[in-house]
Amino acid sequence: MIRVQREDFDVGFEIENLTRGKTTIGGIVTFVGTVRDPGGANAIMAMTLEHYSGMTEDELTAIEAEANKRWPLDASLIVHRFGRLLPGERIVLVVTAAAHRTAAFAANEFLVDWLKTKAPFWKQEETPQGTRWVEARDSDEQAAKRWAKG
Amino acid sequence: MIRVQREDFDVGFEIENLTRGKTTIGGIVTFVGTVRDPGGANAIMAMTLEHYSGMTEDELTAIEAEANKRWPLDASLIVHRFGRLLPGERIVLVVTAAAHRTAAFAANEFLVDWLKTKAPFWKQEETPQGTRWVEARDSDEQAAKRWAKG
Amino acid sequence: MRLLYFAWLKTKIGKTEETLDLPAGIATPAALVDWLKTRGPGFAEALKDRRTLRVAVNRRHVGWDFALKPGDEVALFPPVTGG
Amino acid sequence: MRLLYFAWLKTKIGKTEETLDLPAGIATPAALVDWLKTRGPGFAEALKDRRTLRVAVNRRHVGWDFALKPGDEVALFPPVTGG
Repeated sequence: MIRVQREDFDVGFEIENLTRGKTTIGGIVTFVGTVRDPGGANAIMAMTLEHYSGMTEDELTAIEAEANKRWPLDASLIVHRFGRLLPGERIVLVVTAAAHRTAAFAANEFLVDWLKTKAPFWKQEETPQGTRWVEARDSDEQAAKRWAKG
Repeated sequence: MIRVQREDFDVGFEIENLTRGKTTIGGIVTFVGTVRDPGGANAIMAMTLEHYSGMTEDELTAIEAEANKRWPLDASLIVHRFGRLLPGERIVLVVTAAAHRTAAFAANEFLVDWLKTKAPFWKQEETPQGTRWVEARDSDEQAAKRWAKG
Repeated sequence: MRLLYFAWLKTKIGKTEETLDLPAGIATPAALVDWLKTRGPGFAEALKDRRTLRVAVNRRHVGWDFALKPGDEVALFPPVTGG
Repeated sequence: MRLLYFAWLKTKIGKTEETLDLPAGIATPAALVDWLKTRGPGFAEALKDRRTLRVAVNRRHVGWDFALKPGDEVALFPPVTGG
């Protein structure tokens, strides 16, 4: 299941709603990405997430299907927010549930690495020096590459 | 923070309580272990977790400190239940929060692997054929060994 | 065709989207970008280095040599920074 | 010393814990297990294969050659299966 929305999400509710009654699940892994304020010279006051409506949903649906093809998941969920967010606010939720924890962990990291490098979202930060668009990080590209099939 | 308790826990509340107001956090990884009913010939009706009260708390405290030494975590939490649990019920919660997701993921997997092989808990399953103590799995031992320092 | 611009491309070019006919002889996103650069200083500035850009056609990531068709939705944007 | 038994050891031995004086000449968990085995068929059955057992002294995992002291809390149990 995937959702792209402006509103916040309730982590406990989403996990419960996704996994309730599924007694074949042994491990549930959850990732929550939040707006980080590095402080000091890199301080930010807010962040605005722009996205490519339509493409975002297509891409999230495709990558969730790919994760379910690669690992035996009992349930999965991606929720990604857009709009203006303050430090500490939740940006993204990824939940993966499987009989065994190794599949749930691997699929979750795969999805998060993918979101950082492929999902059509762009972050603009508000800083004391003005607003700036966040540049893609090479470490995210490297993290995503480890999932490439040989 | 660690807790050993008979009662269930509220995943959303625990994450919120642990991370609220900490704007240096960028990623929060959560693992929830649940009672799995494999069904068929391996069906279980319930599971009882016995633990070594006192030692359990000491060990969880020590391993949480070790994880915080190995990775730059902003917050961490382990909650482990004991007593009789039904399929689908939550057993254990591990939350790790860090500026960057890689540390949060690695520390979380380290803690979960460790819990499976070192935390003094023993599972007894109720099956249609009677009760049986769960045997330690070699795959858990192998998973834990990858964190051994050279 | 429909053209979409995101993030700092949008700011530099001064618009979010536009609809225009695919000019004769333009068969790939690479050729399209070269043609767009001739449309004004904002375009020239935003599109000057293709290595800082990505392109999607009909909402799918594609390469610069992808075969364009009339009516395609073409989006230009910087490398994504989501998650 | 205080002795604790967990999981199937508890069932086979028929008790959860007991308090006794460390017998003369018993200096390690290995020697303690050998001595306990002579105390009855339940002990002999539960402790017959040390490879299926683990030991903690004063709530810390230790090896079979750990040096015991009077007053120690010694726990015997199968490999753990938590998480």
